[in-house]
Amino acid sequence: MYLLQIDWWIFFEKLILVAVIVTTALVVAMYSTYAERKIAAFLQDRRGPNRAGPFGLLQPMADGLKLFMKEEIIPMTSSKFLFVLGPMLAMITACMTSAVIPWGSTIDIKGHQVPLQISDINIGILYIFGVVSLGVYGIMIGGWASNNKFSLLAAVRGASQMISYELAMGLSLLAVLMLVGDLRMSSIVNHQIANGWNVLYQPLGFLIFFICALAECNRTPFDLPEAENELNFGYHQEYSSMKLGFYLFAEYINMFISAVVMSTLFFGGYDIPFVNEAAWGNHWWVGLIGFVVLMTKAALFIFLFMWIRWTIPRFRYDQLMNLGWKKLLPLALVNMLITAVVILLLHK
Amino acid sequence: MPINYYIFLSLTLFVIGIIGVLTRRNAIIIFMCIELMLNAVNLLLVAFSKMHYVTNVSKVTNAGSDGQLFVFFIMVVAAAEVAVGLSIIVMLFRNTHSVDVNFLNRLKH
Amino acid sequence: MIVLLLFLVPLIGGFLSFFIKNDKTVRTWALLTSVITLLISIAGNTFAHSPGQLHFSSSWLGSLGSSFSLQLDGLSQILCLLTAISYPLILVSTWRSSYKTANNFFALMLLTQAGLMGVFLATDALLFYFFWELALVPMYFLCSGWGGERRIPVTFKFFIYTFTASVLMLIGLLYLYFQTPDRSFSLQSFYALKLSNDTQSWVFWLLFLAFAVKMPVFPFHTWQPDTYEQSPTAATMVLSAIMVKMGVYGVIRWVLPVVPIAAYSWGDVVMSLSVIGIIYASIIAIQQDDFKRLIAYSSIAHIGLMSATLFAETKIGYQGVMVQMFNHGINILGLWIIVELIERQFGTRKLSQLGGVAQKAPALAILFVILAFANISLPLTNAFIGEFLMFSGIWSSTVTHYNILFTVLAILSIILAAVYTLTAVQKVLYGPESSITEGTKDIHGNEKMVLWVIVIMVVVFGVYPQPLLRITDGFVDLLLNKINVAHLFVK
Amino acid sequence: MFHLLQTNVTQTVSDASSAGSYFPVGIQLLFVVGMIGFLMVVTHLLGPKRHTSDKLQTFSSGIESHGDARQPMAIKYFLVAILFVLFDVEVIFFYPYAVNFRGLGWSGFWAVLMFVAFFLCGFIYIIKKGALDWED
Amino acid sequence: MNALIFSAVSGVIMMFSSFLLNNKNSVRVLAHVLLLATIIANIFELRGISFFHIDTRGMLEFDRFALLFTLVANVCTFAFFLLSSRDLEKIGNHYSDYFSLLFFILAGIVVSSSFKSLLMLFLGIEILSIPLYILTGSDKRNLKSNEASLKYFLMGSFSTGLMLMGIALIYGATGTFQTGITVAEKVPVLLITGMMLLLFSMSFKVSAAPFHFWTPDVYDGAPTVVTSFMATVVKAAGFIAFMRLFAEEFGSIRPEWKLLVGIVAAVTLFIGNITAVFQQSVKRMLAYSSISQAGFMMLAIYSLSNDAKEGLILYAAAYSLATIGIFAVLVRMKDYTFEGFNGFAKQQPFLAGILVVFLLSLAGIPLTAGFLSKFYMLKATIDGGSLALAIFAVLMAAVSVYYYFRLIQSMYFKTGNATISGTTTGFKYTLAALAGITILLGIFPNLLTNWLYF
Repeated sequence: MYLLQIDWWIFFEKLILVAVIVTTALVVAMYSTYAERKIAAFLQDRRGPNRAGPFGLLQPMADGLKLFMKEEIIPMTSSKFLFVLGPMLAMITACMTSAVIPWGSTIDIKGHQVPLQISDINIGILYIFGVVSLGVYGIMIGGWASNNKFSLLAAVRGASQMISYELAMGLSLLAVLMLVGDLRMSSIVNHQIANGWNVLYQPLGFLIFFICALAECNRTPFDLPEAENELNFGYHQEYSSMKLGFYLFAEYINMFISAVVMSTLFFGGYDIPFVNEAAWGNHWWVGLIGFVVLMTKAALFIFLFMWIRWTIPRFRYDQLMNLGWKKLLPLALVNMLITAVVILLLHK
Repeated sequence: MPINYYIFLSLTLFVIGIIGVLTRRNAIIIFMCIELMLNAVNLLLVAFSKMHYVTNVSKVTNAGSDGQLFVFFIMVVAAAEVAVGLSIIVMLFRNTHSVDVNFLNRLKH
Repeated sequence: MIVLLLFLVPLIGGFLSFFIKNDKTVRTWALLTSVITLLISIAGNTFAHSPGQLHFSSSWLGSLGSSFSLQLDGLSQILCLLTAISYPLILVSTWRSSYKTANNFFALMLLTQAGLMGVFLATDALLFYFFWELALVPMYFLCSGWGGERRIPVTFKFFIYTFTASVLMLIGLLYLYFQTPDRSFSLQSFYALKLSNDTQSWVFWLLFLAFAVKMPVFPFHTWQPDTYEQSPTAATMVLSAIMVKMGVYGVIRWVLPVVPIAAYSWGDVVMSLSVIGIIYASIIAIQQDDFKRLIAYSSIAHIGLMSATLFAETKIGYQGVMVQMFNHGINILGLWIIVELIERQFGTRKLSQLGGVAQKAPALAILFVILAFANISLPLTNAFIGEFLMFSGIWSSTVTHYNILFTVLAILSIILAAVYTLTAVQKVLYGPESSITEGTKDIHGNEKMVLWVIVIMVVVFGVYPQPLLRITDGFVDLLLNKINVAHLFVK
Repeated sequence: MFHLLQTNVTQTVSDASSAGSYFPVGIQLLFVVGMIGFLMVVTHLLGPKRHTSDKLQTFSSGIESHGDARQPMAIKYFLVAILFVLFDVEVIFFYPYAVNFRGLGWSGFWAVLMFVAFFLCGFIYIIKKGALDWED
Repeated sequence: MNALIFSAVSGVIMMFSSFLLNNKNSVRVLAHVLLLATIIANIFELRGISFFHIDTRGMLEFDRFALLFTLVANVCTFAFFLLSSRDLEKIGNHYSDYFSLLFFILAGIVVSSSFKSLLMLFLGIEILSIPLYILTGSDKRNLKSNEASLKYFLMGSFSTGLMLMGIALIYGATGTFQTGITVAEKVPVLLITGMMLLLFSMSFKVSAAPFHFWTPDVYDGAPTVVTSFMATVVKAAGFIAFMRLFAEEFGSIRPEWKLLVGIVAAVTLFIGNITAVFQQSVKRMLAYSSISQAGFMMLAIYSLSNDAKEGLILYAAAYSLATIGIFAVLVRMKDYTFEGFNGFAKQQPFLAGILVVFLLSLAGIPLTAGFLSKFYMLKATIDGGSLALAIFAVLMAAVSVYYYFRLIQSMYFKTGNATISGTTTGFKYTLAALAGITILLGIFPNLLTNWLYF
């Protein structure tokens, strides 16, 4: 058996990296809920959670604990297996996305090169797309398994919304790929370190991508699947305890990941603006600084998401679909073609 | 891994697909089995493509690339078939409220 | 050129007939066409002897190795003459039969004639096959469209039988085509073939089957009585007077010279079958009450004799066959006319219901009796010449060891023929009048004229057969030459 | 025999064009599935279990639910799904182009322009046909 | 290339014509004009003038065989348009879309008849099949149409799967998709397996037994107009592709498959003919007859000679014209059973006469194109060395006479009141022209086959 001839060092290295990154994502997601409530309170001139711990900082823990301890209800008319599978799938896909994101530059630990990236596969960006697309299954299966008209309707809505925006998202990315000429996440970042951030060259592309990211994460103004006033609670209204928690969590993880992806694709990833980090050498703290920088950028995006949530009202469904299909899709296509022409012209 | 592993894997998938097509009654499952067959082929083509690349890389430029090209076309055609097939199944479902293919026997009379 | 006209005149006349809606006009037109054909045929037989007039060849389907070539030699002459003579007679004698959509009827009749002429003239195998089917298809429509009550299944059986056999013949011809060195369907190339004995055997059966069905030879005859019975009289006349000769013709033209060894080795089998057929058909005929069926079975017996003689391979026999083909056509035509007259007048063909016609219809009686004599082949009738020659032919045959047995059995058929024919004559003409035959009227007009013409021919060729023998003399020599050469080759 | 997946993992994990680079992804998948499965089991064990028949009904704002929820719904959703499949595959075609377009130059551009033209043909067609109209 | 681009663009134009033209008549006229333009463009290419110069990288080769078949297919389609385009209206509202689908099918036919690469074979077959799935189910409210469509779709995709696996295995064995492989003495097992799979899947597509079982149901269930098209032009195209595939790709391993193809041909002939005999509906009879005719066309693949090539083209033309003609009348009949035709000749003598020509042609009676095409097949078969197969084939042809003539009997010799609606003078003249072509080709096949060489 060839497969067992594994270099165990690399196995543990990757395992630790995975654990760190997944935990980070979970923690960030947890505190996103806190941030969401705090920001909502701030924008609405309230105080938000402030009892559990200082400034209510322990509130997410309390919430999580509560979800853990709640009674688990699986409605009689539902499909049991799918009912359990749905939230797990949502969670798994949310956690898997982070695998190809470069969290920082390669660091040197006692002569051993450790990249702060779980895997630098050569079709990184397609991997992200693929895994994100799978997220639809979580929603769809959950809504279907519940056997509740509202859930099902919400799930179908959510699914068709997500797939619709995926088209425009994919097209808007093309222009970035044309600039970089590679699908690997690391080369996208390196290209930006060398040539400046993509957002400078692709403002329109970024805008489209950003809007699509909002829709993909079911964030306001595109949170149609969870439109409380139309659909009770959305596709997960039959869920309780940690299964509900998974759905909610998955959404926040997705938000975090999309913030990271946007930072990586358009805002230089772990690149610090106006600074030439390469000159600092190959120390372990350089990688950490990169990581912090990336997290900062992501935090800004998360803040933007939340700001938008409390600023812009929800779309109507037909408006949503029209925006996605009839405006963003052609716009992204045109953006791609223009980019191609310009690059070809400059190239000659 | 030797190429035979790939051949066996995709043939297995393919045969599973065939058995599914021949034995299942639900149109959607039959349809999924057909997709499974197509994907088994895709897998095999990519494996062969790599194999021919390895053997011919010194002799031919773009050795084995046509196999991957073929996969693209299969994907496109599969997508078109999905579109048409799902439309047909939905159409039928709206008329009969069933996706069981047993009814197909009715045509014989 | 004459050969082409022989085929083209009925063809074009037939096509035009489709568009003539008036009943009288179309009859006249058809008659006119057939008379012209007759004139051309006579011209071909008498004063046209230059090869340019008796041959026609034009390139057609060259890529398939086939050409449009026609030829009027002795064998063709006699059969074309038969066809050409029969048609006016048929048309005149059935002048009073009324047909729905007469234009289609006459058009199909003429198309059949064109097909028949083509079959007798073609010297290219593929062309031969074309004409073979061209004669068959309109005939099918004729029988199915205007026949009796059970016409549809009966004629369909006829068609399927013939068609199946003919496609097998096609395969046989195709196989021969592939054996020719120049990849050609022409008769000459086929004659030049030297095939192995085994090959000859099954090619023989492929080809012979089609002709055997058409003639018909004993086990393949089942379609015939029904078809004769159910077809409209005019079509029956064409079928029995001319079409069955296609089978005989086919054997002479396409089987004997092409696969002589097989013809030799299978000769006994075929002759046995034929002789069995003769006896069998005659016995059945004796038991028949339906006049049409009686004549049908009698026809099987007569044809059986011809097919037996074909494989005796003697000159005298072949001459007999040639003459008899013509004479049998004429005779049976006359008999059908009689049947038609009786059926039209009395509304039945059942012999048991008829009787005492002779007294009220003397002319009919005389003509009927003469034709009956011809059917029994009494001396001084034309059939006597043919049958006598054929008996002598079988008797003197050197290719079979059973020649005497065959001859004796075959001659038995004359006695049997006398039994059934004379019984029919007696039942119809003599005896007590039945309720049906009370108001019998004699024949007159065109039927009478036609019957007289036929009877005159019966008698004339009965005492002076030389013209017919002369026509075929040269051909028979050639034929025997080919077959005998092959026998030498065997040894 | 052809060793397609070279199993010297250390080398191949960092080699992006090798199947070995998916090895860490596999590790992550195992990790994540394990973690989530564990959490599922834990929450299953921790929570109280006091089922009543009312509780096990489907919840729809207190209104009694009627019949099966899985009934045919608006065809529009199916339509979107089907269109997505088609267009998504067309989008996939752009990816190899986008990566290689510098090498393909103008000739490649014209080819892609033609492809885009067909893409647009289909796009305009579905819009004209009203496949994307939601107010009816 | 001309025909390919013309028909593809025509398809797109027809797609949009419904937005620009609000009148069904103008849509129809447009379709006719576009098809005519395609035909003319194709004739130009046959005469050596190609309007487009596109590098197909050796994947397509527009040789005379392909071009001629394209011409035949287009002309038959044109006849189909002339005869039946009005009946397309009855299926549903998307009139112009049906035309565009038909044009796409034509494009698929061009690709599948001129491929030089297995990729193009696959694409051609699919371009041709997928619109057919839609057309089969285009009568949306009719359950039979729906079911036929689903069945056709599932069977078609299944056979596509087989085909792809076959192609993949061949690729594995040879390393190329281009046809014209050369094999060493020992034929690789992958190649043999691939060849078998391709044989099966192509048999599926052309409904050769034992893979024919979908055919009668699908042909019966589909709207009659569509059946008319798919049973003729499309099926013929399948055979052209089949022949090209086996001549060019597997020509070098002929001993491996010859017997198998022979058996398939014989079984197809047998099953098609015998089951056709028992049908009561003319439509189903034609479905089975299409299977039996497929058996005859299989003979061309069995023998793979020049004769077979010429014959296949002729067969395609003869069979398509005759069947399209019969279907055009059948569509307008009230009753599709044999009894429904009783007394037809009395009421419509002209149409009945023409139908007889078509039926004779299908039955293979001389002086019709049907005979000569069968003749070519037999000739090729005997040349290919199997007299037994040829004999079996003609016996089956004799069986086929039974059911074709049954229709003739109904029309001519049985009394009844067959009802037909909407026969215009133009319709009759078009049918008469088709009958004329059938007879003309039956007498001078060179008019068609010579195009292969000059």
